[in-house]
Amino acid sequence: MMDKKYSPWAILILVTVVLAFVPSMGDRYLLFIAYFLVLNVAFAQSWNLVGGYTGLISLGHAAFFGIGAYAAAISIITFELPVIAGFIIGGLASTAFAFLISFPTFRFKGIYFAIGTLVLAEALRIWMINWEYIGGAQGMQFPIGIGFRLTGYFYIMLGLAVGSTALLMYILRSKLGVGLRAIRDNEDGAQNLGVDIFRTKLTALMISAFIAGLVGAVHAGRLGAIEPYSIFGAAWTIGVVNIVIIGGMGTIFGPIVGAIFVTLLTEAMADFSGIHLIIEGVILILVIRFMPYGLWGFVLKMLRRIPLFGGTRA
Amino acid sequence: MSFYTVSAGALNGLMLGGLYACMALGLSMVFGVMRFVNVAHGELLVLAAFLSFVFSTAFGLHPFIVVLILIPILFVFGYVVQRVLINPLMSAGLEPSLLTAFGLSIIAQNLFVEIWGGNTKSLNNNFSEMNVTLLGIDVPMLYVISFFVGIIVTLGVHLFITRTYTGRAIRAATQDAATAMVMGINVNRIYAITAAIGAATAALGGTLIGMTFSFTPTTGFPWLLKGFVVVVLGGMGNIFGTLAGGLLLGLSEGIGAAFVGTGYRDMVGFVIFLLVLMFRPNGLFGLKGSE
Amino acid sequence: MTGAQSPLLQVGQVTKSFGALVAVNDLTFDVGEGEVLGIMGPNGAGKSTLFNLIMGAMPLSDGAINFAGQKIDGLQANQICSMGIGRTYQIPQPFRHMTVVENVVVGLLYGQHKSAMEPAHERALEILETVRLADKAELMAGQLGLLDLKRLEMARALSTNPRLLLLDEIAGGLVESEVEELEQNIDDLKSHGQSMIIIEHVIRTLFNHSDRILVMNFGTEVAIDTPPKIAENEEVIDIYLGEELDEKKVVSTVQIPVEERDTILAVSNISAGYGEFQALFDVSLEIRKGEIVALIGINGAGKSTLTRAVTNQIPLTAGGVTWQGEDLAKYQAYDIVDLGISQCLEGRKIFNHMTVLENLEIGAYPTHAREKRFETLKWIYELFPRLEERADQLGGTLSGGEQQMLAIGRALMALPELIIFDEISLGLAPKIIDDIYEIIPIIVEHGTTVLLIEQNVHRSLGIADRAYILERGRVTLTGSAQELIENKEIQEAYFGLETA
Amino acid sequence: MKRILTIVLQIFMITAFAGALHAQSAPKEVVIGASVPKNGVLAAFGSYAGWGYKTAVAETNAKGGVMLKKYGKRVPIKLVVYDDESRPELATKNIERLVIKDGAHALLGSATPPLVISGAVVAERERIPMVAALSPIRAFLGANKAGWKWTWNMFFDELEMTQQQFLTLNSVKSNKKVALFTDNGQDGVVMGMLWGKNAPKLGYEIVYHAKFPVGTSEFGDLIRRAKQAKAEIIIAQMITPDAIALWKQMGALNYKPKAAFFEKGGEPVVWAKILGKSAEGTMVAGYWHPDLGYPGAKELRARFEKDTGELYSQHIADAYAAAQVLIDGMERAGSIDPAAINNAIGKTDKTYVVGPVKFTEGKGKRSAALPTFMLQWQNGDLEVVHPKKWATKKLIYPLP
Repeated sequence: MMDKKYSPWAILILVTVVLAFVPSMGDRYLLFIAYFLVLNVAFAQSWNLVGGYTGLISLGHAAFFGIGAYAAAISIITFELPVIAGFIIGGLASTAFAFLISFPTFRFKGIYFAIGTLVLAEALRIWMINWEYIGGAQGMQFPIGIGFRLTGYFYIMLGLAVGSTALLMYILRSKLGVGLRAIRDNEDGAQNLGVDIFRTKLTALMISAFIAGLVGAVHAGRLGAIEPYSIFGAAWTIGVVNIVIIGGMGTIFGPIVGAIFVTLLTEAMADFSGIHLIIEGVILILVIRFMPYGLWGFVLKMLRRIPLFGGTRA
Repeated sequence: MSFYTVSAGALNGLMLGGLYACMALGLSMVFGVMRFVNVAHGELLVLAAFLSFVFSTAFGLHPFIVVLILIPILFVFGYVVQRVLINPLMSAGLEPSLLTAFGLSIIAQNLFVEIWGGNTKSLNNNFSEMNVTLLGIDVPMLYVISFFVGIIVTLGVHLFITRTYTGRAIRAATQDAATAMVMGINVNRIYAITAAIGAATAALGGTLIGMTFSFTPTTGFPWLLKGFVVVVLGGMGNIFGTLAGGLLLGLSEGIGAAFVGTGYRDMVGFVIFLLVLMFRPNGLFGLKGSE
Repeated sequence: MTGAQSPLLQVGQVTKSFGALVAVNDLTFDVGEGEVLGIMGPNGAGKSTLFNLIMGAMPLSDGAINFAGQKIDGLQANQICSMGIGRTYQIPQPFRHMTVVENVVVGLLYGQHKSAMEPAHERALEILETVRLADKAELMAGQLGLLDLKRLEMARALSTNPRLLLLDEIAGGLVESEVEELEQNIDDLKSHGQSMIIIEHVIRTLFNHSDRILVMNFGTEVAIDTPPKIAENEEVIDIYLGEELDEKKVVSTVQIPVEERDTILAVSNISAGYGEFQALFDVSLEIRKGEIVALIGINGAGKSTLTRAVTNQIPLTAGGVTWQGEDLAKYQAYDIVDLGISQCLEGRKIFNHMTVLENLEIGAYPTHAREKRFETLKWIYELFPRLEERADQLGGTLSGGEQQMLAIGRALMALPELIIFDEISLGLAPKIIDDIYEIIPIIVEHGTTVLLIEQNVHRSLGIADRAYILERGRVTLTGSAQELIENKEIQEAYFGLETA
Repeated sequence: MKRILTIVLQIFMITAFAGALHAQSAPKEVVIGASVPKNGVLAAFGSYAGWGYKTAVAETNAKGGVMLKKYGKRVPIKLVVYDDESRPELATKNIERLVIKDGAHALLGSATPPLVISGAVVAERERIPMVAALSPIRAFLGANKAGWKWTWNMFFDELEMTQQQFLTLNSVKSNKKVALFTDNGQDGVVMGMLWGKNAPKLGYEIVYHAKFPVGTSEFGDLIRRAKQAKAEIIIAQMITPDAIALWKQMGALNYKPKAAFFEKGGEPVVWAKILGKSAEGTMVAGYWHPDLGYPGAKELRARFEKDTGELYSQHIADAYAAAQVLIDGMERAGSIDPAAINNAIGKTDKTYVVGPVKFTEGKGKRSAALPTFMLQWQNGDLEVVHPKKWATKKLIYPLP
């Protein structure tokens, strides 16, 4: 029993070590893909915390990402703060935004939360497009040469991916994690056992927003030029929902599996933009219908048939 | 800002509201009847616009004639999609059907690109630059047409669900699916018919959008959001509520644009949306699940 | 033990109404420290609503609730939990995707005494030990069977370390030996001085463990007293058995001897249930053309499950049902009414947002009925002139009695050969029940066979030709109405007590 | 002595040759990468740019490839194009992928400032030369205050371009009242400002200036205000879908200006196709016309129309020329060394199909302004109507 308890950490450490060697392999294309992989993992874990573990289907996650990106850009470009400080401000700004929107959105029960966040993200995007101070539709450009090289961004993003995965694993074993999963499974039941629904949901949303904000901030630095149409675009939300659901919502390694799958598919299909999204959409629908815990859940289910791997969902 | 700009904005908005109602009706119906949040409704509208484009170009027909061919096509399409993809998920809670629709929307958008390319399209018609003067205010002919189409479609759907057996079965299934089943109603079939009617109204909505504005494979999303605003304003599943919601949204956008500027025009609707969801979650009009 | 000096819980003139429906009406009672209060009453009496009100799941319409001297109405459930009230749900509400032990840990971490993770885990295992669930601690709660889920409900409620425990039908749906096991748990808790409020349909459990019993009907208090006094209370017995009738008000309509009639519905050895929970065990019954058959049992005996099983709304796990010689298995639930079996559902299930006329017309949904709907409608209006007066009114605005008439009328619109009346007297005033029961013979004369599902023993036996008694999912008695009326075992089946 | 010299020379030559063989053997192919919008709102531009690039490369390859002196032979060019779906963030990703995965030796830009700039940022970072077309010069320069080092831009200068509208109308009588409609994209902001400056200098009055976000579809309020301000001239800078909506709604709201300029939006053939008759007489500033007499211009148009069956666009020429400038730069550099190519591009001075191209010197001014003139939609085709020396047809004024 003890082994099982620690095996997720073992997997995580193993994956981290393997990824950490990617830059030294000298293949920049591999590094390029690996960067998007770890970006997707970190962003997906952010969504997984609310969507998978708290039962809050957020269709506005692009907003957290975008706020992080813009807050970092403003800090670094306008206020000339150090790059790392800008990234952290990005994460914090996104957290603050999560706090602000929690009051209206948590009033929306169930499915309304999904619609509410969808509309909220779009409203924010329109706001950003119109806001001249941050460049309106023109967006903002980082001074060339500021920031890191690809390897640097890769390690930062790897840190975020591993950090967010580890954070989720830690949270799940903590009081907060127990409360979150209880809310996901049965909100009234959880409340009757003393769980403060609002506060617990808020904590989860703020942590999720912090991760998403950081990811957005770092990616903004790497992009070098940002503008609201794509940074706040629904494409980010579509991507993250695809990744988590295909990989396995509410599992620790599902988002990683999903990120690998989606990143590689996207890259393999780079010559045929659009087609990969059609394939993803089809797989998404099939997974929802036939594999409620995604590819990872399916793998676990298969493994469980082998006595050696008996036990519970990670 | 003059009285004229505000009142002209209001009248134009009100007329355009008919289009909003028409395009949101299907969204409202499927949610009201089976609690299915069809996030692919925007793509349904765009599909209608594209098909309309194809038929009107191929046969040289006016979009208003094409729509008569389109309605049965989309009716069948809606029926089949609901039956095959959505119905099997109805018992699994609200999320699986929502996420499946999400998947459908991704597939549809990209299929449109593959089939029709990414270029802007618009439905050519002799009305698009015509104009009507109402109360001394110029209103585009298409807005006026939209207004009446919105009202006629709403009345038509209302008559259908109140006067026909199938319509009543839809209302019965809306209120209590289990009891409806005991009455001999095949609820799955009723759900599919509802989706089919929703899709048929989208045929009209999409054609109007294509004629009045332009469209690309990705224009579905903003229309979906507008649809949500209309539906939440009017109360999910409330047919007349949807009409009222559409008109109200058009009106407030028209007035709002005059005050806060065209850039924030869409924000007006979203702000109303959030306020209504917070304080009147069942919409401004009527009862939950009525009609 | 009345807890006069400092009652733990004070419910003062509490009223809760949902629109026109008053679910809890001006209810006042106390629960003392260490006391066990039992609550009984027929379905819809407002028992679970009362728990919801205490737990803050919904606001009160009027009155006040105090706990340990503090006002708790208006607080949120988690705050009430932190003050020391724990509850179980009638239908278990486990966290399905969490392990059994994690389910219990929730209450330990968040409940009254917020504990740390490690001790919480240990304490959870101890609690699971007390409810005999320790061996399944690492299973997912979603994998548990009903008994284990009930145990888990109990363990979870205990995990918050409550000063007052609310148990909602903890024994409902369980078999004899299982009930005994849970009773053992209640005994243990009681001996430790745990204050409790118990809602229970297994009345024996209630009588054995409660210091006092509150009997409710229509949301109002009928009596509050010690168990022996309750057992003797005429009003209580009336609620459960129905008023003792002076004579059979209606003479049986059977002219041809029963044996010579054709069997139209034959239920043979069926079992059915919901997931892990088996509600029916090897039930057989048959209905012959032109009969009135009563199926009698208390709440939770499996009556409605039987209806659902017969009409294909839930799958059978064993046995089969034939209708006029044809196996029903190949039909869908919505085909049943087409075949000629119409149901008048428990709780009336009127379409509230449709008019009376629309409700009736939807009843005539099957094609053959639709063609004749105008004739049928005329007949229904003759039976219930009130419905004609209200034809354009919305179903939801009718009174309870009118709604019941509408439900019956709606079922008749389908021109059924067999009509199933499920608890048509439930929640209605006696005068109205009389009115409704007068209709039944007319329906039979019209050529429709009737299956009458009832809690109300005297009423149903007064009209039926034959009856089946259903007890915990099994048919325990059957015979002609006359035989059963004289059989005192029925009362026992109801109260599980030796009757005086 | 002679012997020693010969030996030294031999050793030198051998090492040089070996070195060349070892490190500098001629590459099998030269990779040029481009990201263009094949989908999304800018798809129209993407199709022209893509065609222009492809055609220029195909012509070079038909000759055996680009002549690299260093290896003394022609090396075929491999053009790799990715779709950025009109999303700047994908343009960035595409350019990165081109450099990293496909090993692009040089790059060609996308279309419109947001997409070009997003890609150029990567080119700068990766130190790979890029020639960009279809991005107005001032918006492009404004995006990088520090100055571009690796990116070269050849397109029109907004300052000159924003005078053409007024200059064109100087030949006719109007009330000189102008309503501006500019979106909040880079072009819109820059050109909106320039029109504001140029109008009074040239004797015009901006009576109303509508600003709105890219993607706006309902313009009623703005139109009513322009009409109330009695503007007879409208000048708009917006993307095609928005422009179509605006022009249709002007018609539907009974607002008939006497002259209408739709910069950017009114240029692609979709404009004329969708609007049909009502496109007649609308104007858009241009920088290329097949009838201006530059070498190969007429042929290019014919070739495009034969290839695609669609009406040409001026952008095919700009993209085509941009690719030629890049290829010529490579030939002059004689190698695939990025710095050498970058240097050589800077020395471009030649007349291409778009006219003479010479990049301005100085920090950050790596751009070549193409002369502009006014085009007008007449009978489904674009005709030059101003200045007189280039005019192919007479100006239609007022609008029919």
